[in-house]
Amino acid sequence: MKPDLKVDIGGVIIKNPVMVASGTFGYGEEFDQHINLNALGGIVTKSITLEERPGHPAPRTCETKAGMLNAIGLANVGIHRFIEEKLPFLEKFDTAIIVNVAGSSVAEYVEVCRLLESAGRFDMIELNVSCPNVDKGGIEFGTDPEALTKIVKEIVKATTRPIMVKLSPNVTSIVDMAKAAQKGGASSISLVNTLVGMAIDIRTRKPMLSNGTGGLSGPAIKPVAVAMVHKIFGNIDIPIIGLGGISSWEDAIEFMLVGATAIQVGTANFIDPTSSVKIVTGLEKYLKKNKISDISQLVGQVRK
Amino acid sequence: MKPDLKVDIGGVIIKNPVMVASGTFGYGEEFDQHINLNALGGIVTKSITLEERPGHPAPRTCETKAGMLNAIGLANVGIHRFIEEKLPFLEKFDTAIIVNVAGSSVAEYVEVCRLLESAGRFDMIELNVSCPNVDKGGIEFGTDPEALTKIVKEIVKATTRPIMVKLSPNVTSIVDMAKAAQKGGASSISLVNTLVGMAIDIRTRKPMLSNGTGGLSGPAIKPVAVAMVHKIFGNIDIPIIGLGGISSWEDAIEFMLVGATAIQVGTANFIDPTSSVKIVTGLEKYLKKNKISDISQLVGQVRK
Amino acid sequence: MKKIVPQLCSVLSNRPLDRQRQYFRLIVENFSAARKIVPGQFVHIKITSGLDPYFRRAFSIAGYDQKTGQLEIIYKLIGVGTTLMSRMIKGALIDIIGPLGNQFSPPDRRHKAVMIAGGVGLPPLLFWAKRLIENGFDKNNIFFFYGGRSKTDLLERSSIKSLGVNFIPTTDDGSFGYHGLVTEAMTQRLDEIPAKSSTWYGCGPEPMLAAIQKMALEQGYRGELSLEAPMPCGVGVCLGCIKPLQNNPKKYIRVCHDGPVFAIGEVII
Amino acid sequence: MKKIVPQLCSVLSNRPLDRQRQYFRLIVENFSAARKIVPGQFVHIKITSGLDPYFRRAFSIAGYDQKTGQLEIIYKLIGVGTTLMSRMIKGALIDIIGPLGNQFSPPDRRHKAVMIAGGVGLPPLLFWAKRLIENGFDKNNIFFFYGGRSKTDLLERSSIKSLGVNFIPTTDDGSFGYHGLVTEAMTQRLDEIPAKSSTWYGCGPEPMLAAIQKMALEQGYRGELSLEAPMPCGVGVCLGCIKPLQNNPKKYIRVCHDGPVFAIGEVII
Ligand SMILES: Cc1cc2nc3c(=O)[nH]c(=O)nc-3n(C[C@H](O)[C@H](O)[C@H](O)COP(=O)(O)OP(=O)(O)OC[C@H]3O[C@@H](n4cnc5c(N)ncnc54)[C@H](O)[C@@H]3O)c2cc1C
Ligand SMILES: Cc1cc2nc3c(=O)[nH]c(=O)nc-3n(C[C@H](O)[C@H](O)[C@H](O)COP(=O)(O)OP(=O)(O)OC[C@H]3O[C@@H](n4cnc5c(N)ncnc54)[C@H](O)[C@@H]3O)c2cc1C
Ligand SMILES: Cc1cc2nc3c(=O)[nH]c(=O)nc-3n(C[C@H](O)[C@H](O)[C@H](O)COP(=O)(O)O)c2cc1C
Ligand SMILES: Cc1cc2nc3c(=O)[nH]c(=O)nc-3n(C[C@H](O)[C@H](O)[C@H](O)COP(=O)(O)O)c2cc1C
Ligand code: FES
Ligand code: FES
Repeated sequence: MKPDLKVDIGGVIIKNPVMVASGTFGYGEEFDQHINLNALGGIVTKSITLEERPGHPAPRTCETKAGMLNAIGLANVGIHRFIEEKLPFLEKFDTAIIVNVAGSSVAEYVEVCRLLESAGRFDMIELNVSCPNVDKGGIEFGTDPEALTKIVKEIVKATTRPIMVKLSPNVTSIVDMAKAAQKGGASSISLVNTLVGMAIDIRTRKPMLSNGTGGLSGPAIKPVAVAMVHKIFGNIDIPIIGLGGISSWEDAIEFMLVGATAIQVGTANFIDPTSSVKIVTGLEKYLKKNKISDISQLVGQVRK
Repeated sequence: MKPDLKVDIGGVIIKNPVMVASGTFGYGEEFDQHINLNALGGIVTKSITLEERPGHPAPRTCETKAGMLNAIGLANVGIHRFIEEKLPFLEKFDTAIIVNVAGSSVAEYVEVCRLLESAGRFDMIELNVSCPNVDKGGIEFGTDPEALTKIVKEIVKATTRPIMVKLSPNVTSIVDMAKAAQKGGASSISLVNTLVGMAIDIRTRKPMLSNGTGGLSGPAIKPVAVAMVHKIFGNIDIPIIGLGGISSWEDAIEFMLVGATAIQVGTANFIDPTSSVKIVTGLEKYLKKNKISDISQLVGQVRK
Repeated sequence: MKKIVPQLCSVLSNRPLDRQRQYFRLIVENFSAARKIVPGQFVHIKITSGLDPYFRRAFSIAGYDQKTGQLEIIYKLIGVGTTLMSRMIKGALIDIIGPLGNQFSPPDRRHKAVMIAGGVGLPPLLFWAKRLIENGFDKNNIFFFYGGRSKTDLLERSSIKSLGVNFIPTTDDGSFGYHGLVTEAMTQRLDEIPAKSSTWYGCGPEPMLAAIQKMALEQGYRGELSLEAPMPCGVGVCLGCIKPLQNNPKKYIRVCHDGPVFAIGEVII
Repeated sequence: MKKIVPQLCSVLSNRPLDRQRQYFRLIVENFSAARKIVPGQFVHIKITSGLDPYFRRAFSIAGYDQKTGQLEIIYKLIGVGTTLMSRMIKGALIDIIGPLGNQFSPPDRRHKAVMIAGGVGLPPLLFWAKRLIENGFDKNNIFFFYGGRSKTDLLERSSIKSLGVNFIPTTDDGSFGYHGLVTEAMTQRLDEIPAKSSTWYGCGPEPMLAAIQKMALEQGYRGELSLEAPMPCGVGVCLGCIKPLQNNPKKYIRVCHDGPVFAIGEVII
């Protein structure tokens, strides 16, 4: 019997719980030559803002122990070029398309969502309210529960698509943030975005990133992300999408056991472009081997 | 010319900026057979509470990618046995002794400090207001600025020794916490304690730690710690002691460049018991090679 | 007093002991012991110079030659660390700290010394039996029970045999020696090793050690067991490798520093 | 279309090219190319199966034999990754993804092809010169400038010589060939390679490429330069390996996906 890998993310049924994370998969085009995009549960695009942005100057990435720092600075093609040039490519695939939206003001977020509304086929919006690498916007919404509820409310009004709110781990109480997102009308929560981090080149005495600080991602942060998903689970009624350092199907199961309905693969795409599809295959094998008919049976099943 | 490695930590001059971190060096006894304790700038003891505590049951540590989780749960001999059995050993060495104090209530903290006051020779108190592994106490003081100011004030009254306040990284604004500690009368700030983290054994579906969550430490968290020291520097007038993943003299310099006056070596003691003394030697060589006469000249010297 | 510090030793040989390449013997050169090396102690090994895996790995010392500095361990492939270790070639450098931990205490001269090894728990007991014989202990008074799942899991059979001790191999599947558990084999021969004149020494998987401890306590045997626990530091400071005390389960001892050898009945296994 | 996925290839040989063991040639077997391999492309290598180092490392393809699947790279020891790579022995498995990136564009048949290599920038240009000759390009019209600090930094001198091209080696310390920088040597021979009938191809350290680009733009030469940048992904998605465009410094291109080969004057070096 073929196990059922489908999961329901706030009303959108995706064929398996494996998505690829924003900023680690471009707009999907490049990966077409490395993997079968149809094998994925969902593709989250690089964050889209109203205008095209070049992002920060180089160097804007750096290797760390079991992870990396980035301060790309929301480099993206802008919503107009996205709709014209990028979305048509993505639409062709049999996988959920989640457009990640970012901005420097509530008005910008709303405008991007409004413009998307009449664009082609896509299934969800992921709100990046947690990018640590831009001066204005992003991180405020991601650290203040009231600001978060407010922006989510505004965006819910501007779109018919379900909203997945992506939380920042750089907060004292992740539960408050998750509740605030739910209160605003989020259909699901994804976490974590990157941890604020920094590295210095001691020879030049300069930061390794042009921006000074950046966002830490990769296997190094996995325990932090697992703890946060665990903490939120049971405190909200909407599905949780877990991410942070996931590189294998075992990692994916770890997140599901603590409460994630689905997961996203981020930095691991850089190390092995086939990791996301390997995770899909691994999950399927695991379910078969353990005679689990429906993957949702794993969600939150960690024992005390 | 021999470079000057001495640094001033809120009135206490230590012979070099390398201390060993609480909970990673016991009470110094075991390391006597591995290194020359006199080579260290300072030894921070395992957290001491009023009563002896066994800590959490096993398993209470687990390996992660470039780091580890622990939920030891403040296992310690209690202040009375510490004063009778452990302090006399430490006093003999020509290195600063920093007694790390923890508790479940303001009263417990105060009582431990009061008992210490008339005990033998020691140089500073480090306040552990940030242990993520105990139910009561610790973490509240470490996440609420007002509670932190209050407890520091109470302890300043109970002791003549300078107070180093050890901050938790699990907060939205580390600057607010540092300012709160200074306001309470702290002589210095040390950071970071561990990040809250969790790992699951997918075969047993149980957490890897008996306590569920634990504290993440080691090289994995270094970028987070560096970013926090960098953020605080310039916002307070008291010295910063940086720690989190330091394993080499290069790491130590990285922390000093972003604003640490001194550093602590934690988890690295487990991987190589000689790491702390190797860092002292490495710093000395670096200063000589770069003709820096006084190590304090490095502090905060990162270029933009 | 010489400090016990990590040493970079070069691999002299690192060869599989069985066809399935499940077990290996590693011999390194030029290990200079800051303390006299005695059976029961272990070394803590950093297998790669990088951070993956991050922790050191503990292995019982299987033998040491003071003169040549040759140190020997016998290990089983378990996970990432031992797999990487098995790939080390002659001349490769490996970072070793030791000797760490305590040691077996000698039996009464007139006692029977009963070694009870399971699987890869063999090395410290083989080292111990050899040392006892070197020290003049009568080999006829040494009983060597050694259990494994199958014949291929029983390592160093010829070394044990050549000691001239009473060798009682057992296998779960009956492919070699006594067919059954090592504790079952012991039950059958208890008359040869009376409680009042025998000292037991056990090392092996936890369930086996738990069974031995139970049996010993019930029947009044004394002796020592060498335990394992994940060891972040191996030097007594992280408080990670704990076991609860039998007479006070709220008190913990450290396997690395207070052990790894404990009196039968001392800790809860 | 075949997907470009990581392949575990076994090391056929991995030998130092100089006495100081600074430079190595790695040849792996059974690399199956999902695309035709052309000079200018690179492979992205995961040197250990663990996470330290975490990123892959990029290396120009120095040669490839379609039939045997033998893939060759030439590398210099720089840091942790290349040091670990230099320790790989015959038979070891190494994880390679490629071919990635674009390629050099052929020169006009009547042009002089001017290779300008610095240090370990040699491999793609040597591969390119060989390929041009294979494709019938007149070897007498190939100029091969190759600069290094010292004689020992000039690799594969006999391979270059045996191509029969005009070989102009240079060293900073004068220990071999022209005494001076490669750009200085070029200045002296510009009459042999007139701007209107020459195509330049450069690969080497950034300062050298910057100097070549400046010289070319000033004197009206056209051609291509192969660039380097730290590459987290190598496949065009992380946006980490960027360079600003010369005609719009606020716009960035990706070295891994839009390059590594760029027209002279396209990007700011
Ligand atoms: C005092 C002592 C002596 C030992 N002597 C030997 C010996 O002589 N020969 C031998 O083959 N093995 C011995 N072991 C067990 C050996 O340490 C483990 O098999 C080894 O750590 C497994 O590492 P790995 O990376 O291959 O496995 P992984 O499963 O990948 O290791 C994951 C984690 O679990 C820990 N771990 C896994 N199994 C054990 C275990 N049984 N005991 C302690 N920690 C474990 C590892 O140290 C690591 O932190 C001894 C252990 C101790 C504590
Ligand atoms: C397209 C391309 C082709 C290359 N071809 C070759 C080649 O044929 N032979 C060769 O010897 N080298 C080549 N390099 C450079 C090679 O990638 C680096 O020398 C190597 O990454 C150094 O790794 P390390 O771990 O030894 O050094 P470390 O200094 O420890 O590496 C630290 C970090 O810096 C990055 N880094 C360091 N130097 C470079 C560099 N020059 N370019 C890009 N990233 C760097 C590493 O990838 C890593 O992320 C090429 C680079 C690129 C981008
Ligand atoms: C290079 C890079 C770029 C990223 N860009 C974005 C982005 O544009 N929007 C966003 O919401 N998250 C972005 N992220 C965060 C990831 O989507 C993800 O939340 C984070 O990296 C943690 O997951 P991981 O450890 O699996 O990578 C980026 C991460 C990386 C490494
Ligand atoms: C096993 C273990 C036990 C610890 N116990 C304490 C403690 O008792 N009190 C305390 O303030 N910090 C304790 N810490 C935190 C360390 O002192 C340090 O803040 C943290 O590990 C980060 O530094 P590192 O990455 O260098 O280890 C402990 C850390 C570890 C790994
Ligand atoms: S392993 Fe750290 S105390 Fe035993
Ligand atoms: S290395 Fe990621 S885009 Fe080039």
